[in-house]
Amino acid sequence: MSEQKKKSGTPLLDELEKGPWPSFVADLKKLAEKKPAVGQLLEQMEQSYETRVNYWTGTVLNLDGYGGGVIARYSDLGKKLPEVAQFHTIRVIEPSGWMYSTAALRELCDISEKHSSGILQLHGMTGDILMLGSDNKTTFEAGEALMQKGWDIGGSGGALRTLACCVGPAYCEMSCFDTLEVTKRLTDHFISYLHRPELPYKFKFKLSGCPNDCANSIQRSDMPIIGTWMDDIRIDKDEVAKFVAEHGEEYVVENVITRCPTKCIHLRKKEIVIENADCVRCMHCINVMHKALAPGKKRGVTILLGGKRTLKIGDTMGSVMVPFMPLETEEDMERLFDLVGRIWEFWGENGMEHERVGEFIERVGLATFLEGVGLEPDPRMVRHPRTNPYIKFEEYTGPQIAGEPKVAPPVLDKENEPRESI
Amino acid sequence: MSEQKKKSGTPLLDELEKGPWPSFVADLKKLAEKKPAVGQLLEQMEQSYETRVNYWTGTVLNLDGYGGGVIARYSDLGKKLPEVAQFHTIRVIEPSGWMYSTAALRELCDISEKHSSGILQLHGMTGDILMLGSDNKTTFEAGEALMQKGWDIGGSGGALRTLACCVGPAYCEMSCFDTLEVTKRLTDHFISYLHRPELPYKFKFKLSGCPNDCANSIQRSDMPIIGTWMDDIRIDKDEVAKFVAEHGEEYVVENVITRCPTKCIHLRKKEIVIENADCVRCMHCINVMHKALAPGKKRGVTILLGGKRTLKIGDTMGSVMVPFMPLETEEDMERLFDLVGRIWEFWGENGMEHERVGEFIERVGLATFLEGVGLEPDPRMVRHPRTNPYIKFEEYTGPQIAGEPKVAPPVLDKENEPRESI
Amino acid sequence: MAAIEQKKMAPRDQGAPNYKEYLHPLMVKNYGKWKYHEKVKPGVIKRVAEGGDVLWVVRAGSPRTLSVDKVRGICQIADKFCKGFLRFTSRANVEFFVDRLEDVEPLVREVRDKLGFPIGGTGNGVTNIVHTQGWMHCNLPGTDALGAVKALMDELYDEFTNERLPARVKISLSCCSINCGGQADIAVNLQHHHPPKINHNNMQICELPKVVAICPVAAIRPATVGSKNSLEVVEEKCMYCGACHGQCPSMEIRDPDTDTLSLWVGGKSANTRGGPSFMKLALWGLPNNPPRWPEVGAAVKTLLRAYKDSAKEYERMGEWIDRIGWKRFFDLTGFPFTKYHIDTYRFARTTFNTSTQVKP
Amino acid sequence: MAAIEQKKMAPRDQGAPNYKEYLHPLMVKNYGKWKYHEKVKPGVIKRVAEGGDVLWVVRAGSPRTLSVDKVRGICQIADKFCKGFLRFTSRANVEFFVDRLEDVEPLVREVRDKLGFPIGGTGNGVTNIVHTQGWMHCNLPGTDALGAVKALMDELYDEFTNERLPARVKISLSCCSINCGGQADIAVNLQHHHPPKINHNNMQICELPKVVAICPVAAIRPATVGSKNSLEVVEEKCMYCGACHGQCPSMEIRDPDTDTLSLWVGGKSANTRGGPSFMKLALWGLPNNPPRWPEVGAAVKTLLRAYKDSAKEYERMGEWIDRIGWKRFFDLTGFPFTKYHIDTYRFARTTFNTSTQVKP
Ligand code: SRM
Ligand code: SRM
Ligand code: SRM
Ligand code: SRM
Ligand code: SF4
Ligand code: SF4
Ligand code: SF4
Ligand code: SF4
Ligand code: SF4
Ligand code: SF4
Ligand code: SF4
Ligand code: SF4
Repeated sequence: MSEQKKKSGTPLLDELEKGPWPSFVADLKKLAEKKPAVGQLLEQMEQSYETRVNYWTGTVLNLDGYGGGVIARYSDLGKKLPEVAQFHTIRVIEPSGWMYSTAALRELCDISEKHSSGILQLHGMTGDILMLGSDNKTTFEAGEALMQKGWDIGGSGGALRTLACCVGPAYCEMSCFDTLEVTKRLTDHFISYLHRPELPYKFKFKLSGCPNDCANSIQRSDMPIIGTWMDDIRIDKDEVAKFVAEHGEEYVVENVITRCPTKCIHLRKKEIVIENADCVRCMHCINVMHKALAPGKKRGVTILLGGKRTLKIGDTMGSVMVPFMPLETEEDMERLFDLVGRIWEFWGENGMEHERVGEFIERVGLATFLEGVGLEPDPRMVRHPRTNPYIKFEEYTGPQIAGEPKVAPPVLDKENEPRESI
Repeated sequence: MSEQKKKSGTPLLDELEKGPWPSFVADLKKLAEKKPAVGQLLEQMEQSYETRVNYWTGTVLNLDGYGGGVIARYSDLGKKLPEVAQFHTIRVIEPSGWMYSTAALRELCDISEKHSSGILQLHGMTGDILMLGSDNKTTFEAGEALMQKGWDIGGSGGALRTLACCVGPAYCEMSCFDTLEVTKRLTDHFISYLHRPELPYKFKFKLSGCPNDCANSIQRSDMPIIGTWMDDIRIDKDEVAKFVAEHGEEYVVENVITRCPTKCIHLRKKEIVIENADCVRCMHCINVMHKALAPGKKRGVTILLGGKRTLKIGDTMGSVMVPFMPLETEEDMERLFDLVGRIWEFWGENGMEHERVGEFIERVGLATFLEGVGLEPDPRMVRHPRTNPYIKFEEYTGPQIAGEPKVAPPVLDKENEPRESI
Repeated sequence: MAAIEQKKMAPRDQGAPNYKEYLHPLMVKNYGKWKYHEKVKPGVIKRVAEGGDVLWVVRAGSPRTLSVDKVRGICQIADKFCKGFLRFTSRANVEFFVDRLEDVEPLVREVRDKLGFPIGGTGNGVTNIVHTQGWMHCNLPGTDALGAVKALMDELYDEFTNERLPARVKISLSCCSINCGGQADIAVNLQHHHPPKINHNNMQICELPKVVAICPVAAIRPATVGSKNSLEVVEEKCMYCGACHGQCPSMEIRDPDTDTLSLWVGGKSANTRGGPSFMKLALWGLPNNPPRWPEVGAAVKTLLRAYKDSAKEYERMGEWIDRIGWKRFFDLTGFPFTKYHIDTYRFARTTFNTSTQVKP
Repeated sequence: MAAIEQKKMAPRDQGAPNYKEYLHPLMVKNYGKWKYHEKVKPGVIKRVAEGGDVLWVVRAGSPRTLSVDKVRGICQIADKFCKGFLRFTSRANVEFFVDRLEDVEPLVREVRDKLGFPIGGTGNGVTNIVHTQGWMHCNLPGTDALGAVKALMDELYDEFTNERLPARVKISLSCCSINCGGQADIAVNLQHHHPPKINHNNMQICELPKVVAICPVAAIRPATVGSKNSLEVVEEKCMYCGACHGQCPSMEIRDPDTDTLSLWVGGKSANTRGGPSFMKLALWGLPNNPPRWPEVGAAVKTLLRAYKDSAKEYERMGEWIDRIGWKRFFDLTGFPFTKYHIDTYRFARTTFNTSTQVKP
């Protein structure tokens, strides 16, 4: 494809070379000079821009022995654009916190340039390094090259997905646990589930070091693990005094005191007083007065379950399964592994195909789910107890999984004693 | 029945003569001395206390030409206790705000004593005067006597129910409209619907003079009508100063400022400042500082729809239909009558038997309901817009009533254009 | 059913009584022109009109179910002190209107001595319990509302005559889970433990389609039992709402052996602060124990004690719990949190805690 | 589908890369011992460790889709100023680590000049838009996420390089209503206007049972079309979720003639204050208008202007709207409130305003 043709060939996309924000079109047009597939990719996109029709058809391509991690695409325009007839994406597990040495990044670049189209997406929404543009043959070459350098492939289908976590202790003072380390430990421990589709459907972990949830775990992962603390918020009185002096009391009342969701923080005689038993660890006061206030020292995580987006039943967010547990020692990690194992077992046995764990919980009921995975009901798992009297007491009906009662109710169809009647 | 027998006959009930709270048992035992039916009523109750079984069977008894207002009961123990074999309750429409002259009350007593058991309940949960204990014959005598004195009978079955309202302008300074008068006007205007079952199911109005909702309208009536205002909260600066001096600034911050649901009230330089555009008229600040603050002067009502209790679909509360309208002039009343008429027509035509209006709205959808009754959608009708993308656009599907689409979708089963494919 | 004897009467749509005739003269004069009120003491509120008129309103607790003689006793007092006018509140209390301060105490004394009614029910205390028919009149009750309320008010008497709680406490008590008593800060309600039992012998065939239609979860279907047309309940669908029982007495949902009483907390009608809210299950399994239901009294008192100790001023029951969290609520009251507290009904997901907002 | 060529490789479960090798030396030293941070200017945050070490973190906006040469350009800068270490954020921005203050400005200049990346994305501004594959790679898109984001970030460039909004604004843009982009303060999403059209010719019979099973409202049923086994959609049940389309390409839910874009507002992950919240529909019917989607840019700017003018400090988008109320939101933005904004899905009732809490 000649320079000439490429230029005139994508007039619509060319519009995206304008403007101050860095242009992927400009970048890829340059790349197209050495990678013809990229030129044809832009041509196909140009046609989509004209017709508002998409030209990719999806299918499944497994890296042998891994079961997933490749998103395979065939072009509907493959006859016209043979270079993109097959144009797959490899999902590569990223380092915790998206931390890199330049050496590592350059390694990825080399592999991408050699075995693929030379396009990287840093990073996919799940967190992976996305390597776009290999065909049925080069996908395996790229995979092999990656693995030889110690990289590993991410998940797809009914499998665990690549984990993601916030920067945590690497530079953030809010962090209440070691997000980077736990992410790596979980990945390595469950790596087989990441590669082989053994679950009813996809399962994502995301880890945030504190309730600010910079990893978006609560709405974008099946198991959000979020740092928190259980003792008192630490207060630096001098810094409080400085803050109050600088901003004034009214500012503090209107921006800190009144914003506390449980009204448990007070400004009394220019000092901050917190009723820690009522504090829900929302982070607001700490965020605003971050030099004066800090999370407590008794730290750990809250574990939730069931976040996902819209498909089928509308968005769900993760909801509390373990209100608080420490996550520091080897035993803590074992407890976490064990919990995950129990959840996958129960969901695995009773979940339907394509049923995310949040959908499953909703179908069988939270209480039944807790019983199934061996967790004690805790009022912190719910906003509030039920508002309706429709309780299925088990003496008579048995717990239900998938709509079937375990125990036949002994009272059904029992005859009343005849009553005296006029 | 002898004194002797009565005493020993109700040992369980007798336990309820003890204790400081006035005892209905003691009162009724006295009444039983002149009203044998009351003695047998207590005997039947005694048996229920022993067995925890109820002995009333319900049926329908209509006052001719009225269609409702009598709750008929037959005793399962009628052979043993013939005096209560038939033991009906007449629902009598109470005066607005449960206001009485002693003359009026005495009239009721006389009728009850003469034609019924002499038991009055002041008042039933819906608001009626309940006259208990007439039989198939005396029910009609009592009804006739009541009507001759100008009283009227309440509702039952698929009919409008007796209205109820708070004391309002009669003594309460919070009142934003004339609850007593509107209650009477609505009753009189729709009196035919109160007497004749022409609706899919029961329909209740309750009216409260302000958002404190002392009539419990929002959760216990199909159409709550609640007073409110749209201009600024009135502030009496001297009384504010007094309150702040008396209680201290911290008290004001912790009990008024931080309790405001929209954080729109401030204490600035010891003065109360309210951002009225953000105020949701929740009454809290006014209630606490009721000498210093008062509802504004541009007054009217918010009209809601759909409150009821648990049966079938769990509790529902009324939800906003008319965010604000004045309710003072004759034209305002006509607008209200008209709105009620439109609602009853649409619900009447499309509602199922035994379907309360709140259940109906939920089944057909709020937007469809609004269209059916001719109300414009207003964001104040909802807490927030939808969180899911599942919109049924009408160009293709038509609005739905009772699950049936009005318009056949033109795109269904349309064939795609064949696409170029590898 | 026995044939019903009827007497022909002409239809008259007379409408509501004319409340205007029943207003105290000071109310007529100051209608809509009241300026402020002041608490004199529990049960006595002073109301001041814009023009300066003063009306004292004295509130007395009533058992609601009254003999005509008791009502006449009330009238006597109103005639003596109130120019013959009085009212009842939305919670069945009686209110007397006094336009001279010196009449307040004598009136209070007569109400206490002659009627035996306590003075109170105002402000931040427990006011009268609203309740339902129970075994006195309804066809559906599993317990007796009247007796249970009497027993409970005996226990709470001092909270009625005092204003020493953090905020108003409204209690309701209902005799079946239909709950004619409504939402309240504390509600006592009957709880069923299993689906309706069907009395196939009594089944009235004519009503079958209606009964089938009323079930919100389509759990009822026609069946042949013995040789008779009858119904059966699909157990795993039924959620014990009792709608069928209201429609057909042979669908018996009550059970004297297994029915218990439940305590619900945090219902609220007022639009104050967070607005109206539904009540939530606090405790189930209280025995239905006439004649004095001591377990109910004990539980309510436990609850009120925790509330009194830990709530802030102006915090209604539900708001208090919202602040301290349900975990501490269960810790403070000692009520067990069980799996049955977790919602299983159609909006269950919306009750999940989808945040890390938890407390120790 | 074409046969897939495969090369046999041994299964290796290598696991995640070792992040420890990729940490800047100051991070290794002060791991978990950071004390506080300070904003230097938009895009530059100073991080101070308990022991006193200081690390400057410089954030640059990236288009996420990068040629290997662009990535190598990033590496060059990191080698020069950052001891060879860098990271990406959860929103695809690049972060450079500098341990000497005097290196900050030269680094900033090189990022701007050599990479063309803007510095910013921190604090109370608009940070990078998270987005999805669009016409570049997915099989389901109705629009192009990459181009729409580029066009939109051009419009919002000054909000990225400044911190002048009331709070952080997170935007996401997704190419189908599955929305891999997730909840955000502002989300742009494709909106379908009708149920799937079925391409009976392409229908792969083998997948029929799976497609029938996946529909959450049981709207799909087998049908014979012409002489072929196929499916049909029960129109009044279908709610356009698109799950069937993901399962079977012949259930075409997209439609270039009728699909539009919608604007959603108020999504939030952070547990701050009211906690996480779902985003809500603000505006539907924006044309899907490549290559620059000007209507989307205009609408987002209108929204941001209203937010900037009227929100208080620390009020995220959804919290601002909660305070001013949705009515004022629609008034201020000029977006129409239509009946389609009213929820019709399974929790619709929980969205009704069951209070008198309304604003003028
Ligand atoms: C590539 C990526 C978007 C991006 O450009 O970054 C993506 C792309 C696709 N997503 Fe996604 N999702 C991606 C992150 C997400 C996220 C965000 C996240 O993980 O944080 C979500 C929302 C959270 C969640 O898990 O629900 C997400 C929710 C979905 C869903 C909806 C699931 C649901 O139950 O609601 C589907 C459809 C499905 O699972 O059936 C889906 C399906 C897809 C598929 C596989 C389409 C399909 O079904 O064939 C897309 C492949 C595109 C391609 O050609 O590569 N994708 N998807 C993200 C994965 C890259 C990575 O591995 O890093
Ligand atoms: C008498 C009274 C209780 C009391 O002791 O005060 C009462 C008693 C009955 N109620 Fe009620 N309800 C009474 C106020 C209420 C209220 C409260 C209110 O109106 O403010 C409610 C809750 C609000 C509501 O309307 O939902 C109420 C909700 C019900 C329901 C449940 C309706 C629902 O859809 O959830 C039923 C059952 C039904 O309608 O099928 C019901 C049915 C009944 C029946 C008619 C039982 C039946 O279906 O046969 C009871 C007749 C008892 C009797 O023998 O008199 N009653 N009922 C109240 C009426 C007296 C009056 O007219 O003043
Ligand atoms: C007399 C009565 C109206 C009537 O027409 O009968 C009434 C009268 C007053 N109410 Fe009420 N309320 C009355 C039932 C109610 C109810 C309904 C109920 O109890 O069933 C409610 C709603 C309850 C709920 O939310 O579930 C009610 C919620 C309020 C509130 C809001 C409290 C809150 O903060 O949530 C106030 C404001 C306050 O307390 O300052 C209030 C305030 C008042 C004031 C102070 C209004 C005023 O300025 O005069 C009146 C004197 C109250 C007192 O007891 O101290 N009244 N009030 C009712 C007395 C019932 C009784 O005998 O105890
Ligand atoms: C670098 C990053 C973490 C990472 O591992 O990559 C990060 C880093 C910080 N976040 Fe964040 N957040 C990051 C994504 C997020 C996200 C997720 C997202 O954007 O998709 C969220 C949740 C968004 C939501 O709620 O939907 C997030 C919600 C917060 C909040 C809570 C804001 C709030 O009030 O609701 C804070 C606290 C604050 O603003 O004071 C916060 C605060 C911070 C602080 C100040 C924490 C600290 O003490 O160092 C960090 C510097 C932020 C800055 O930009 O000024 N960060 N932060 C992410 C930068 C993304 C970017 O390039 O723009
Ligand atoms: S989630 Fe908390 S610990 Fe992690 S980066 Fe954000 S603020 Fe820091
Ligand atoms: S962290 Fe949140 S809940 Fe706790 S005191 Fe601070 S603002 Fe209040
Ligand atoms: S609802 Fe308002 S107007 Fe009516 S009595 Fe209560 S406080 Fe007064
Ligand atoms: S009435 Fe309520 S919302 Fe309005 S200012 Fe007072 S406390 Fe705030
Ligand atoms: S609560 Fe139930 S049993 Fe009691 S009066 Fe109402 S309908 Fe009858
Ligand atoms: S109790 Fe309710 S759910 Fe059960 S069969 Fe009867 S009507 Fe249906
Ligand atoms: S949002 Fe939809 S079209 Fe876009 S990448 Fe995700 S699944 Fe594909
Ligand atoms: S779009 Fe969703 S609801 Fe409609 S047929 Fe497909 S799967 Fe079913």
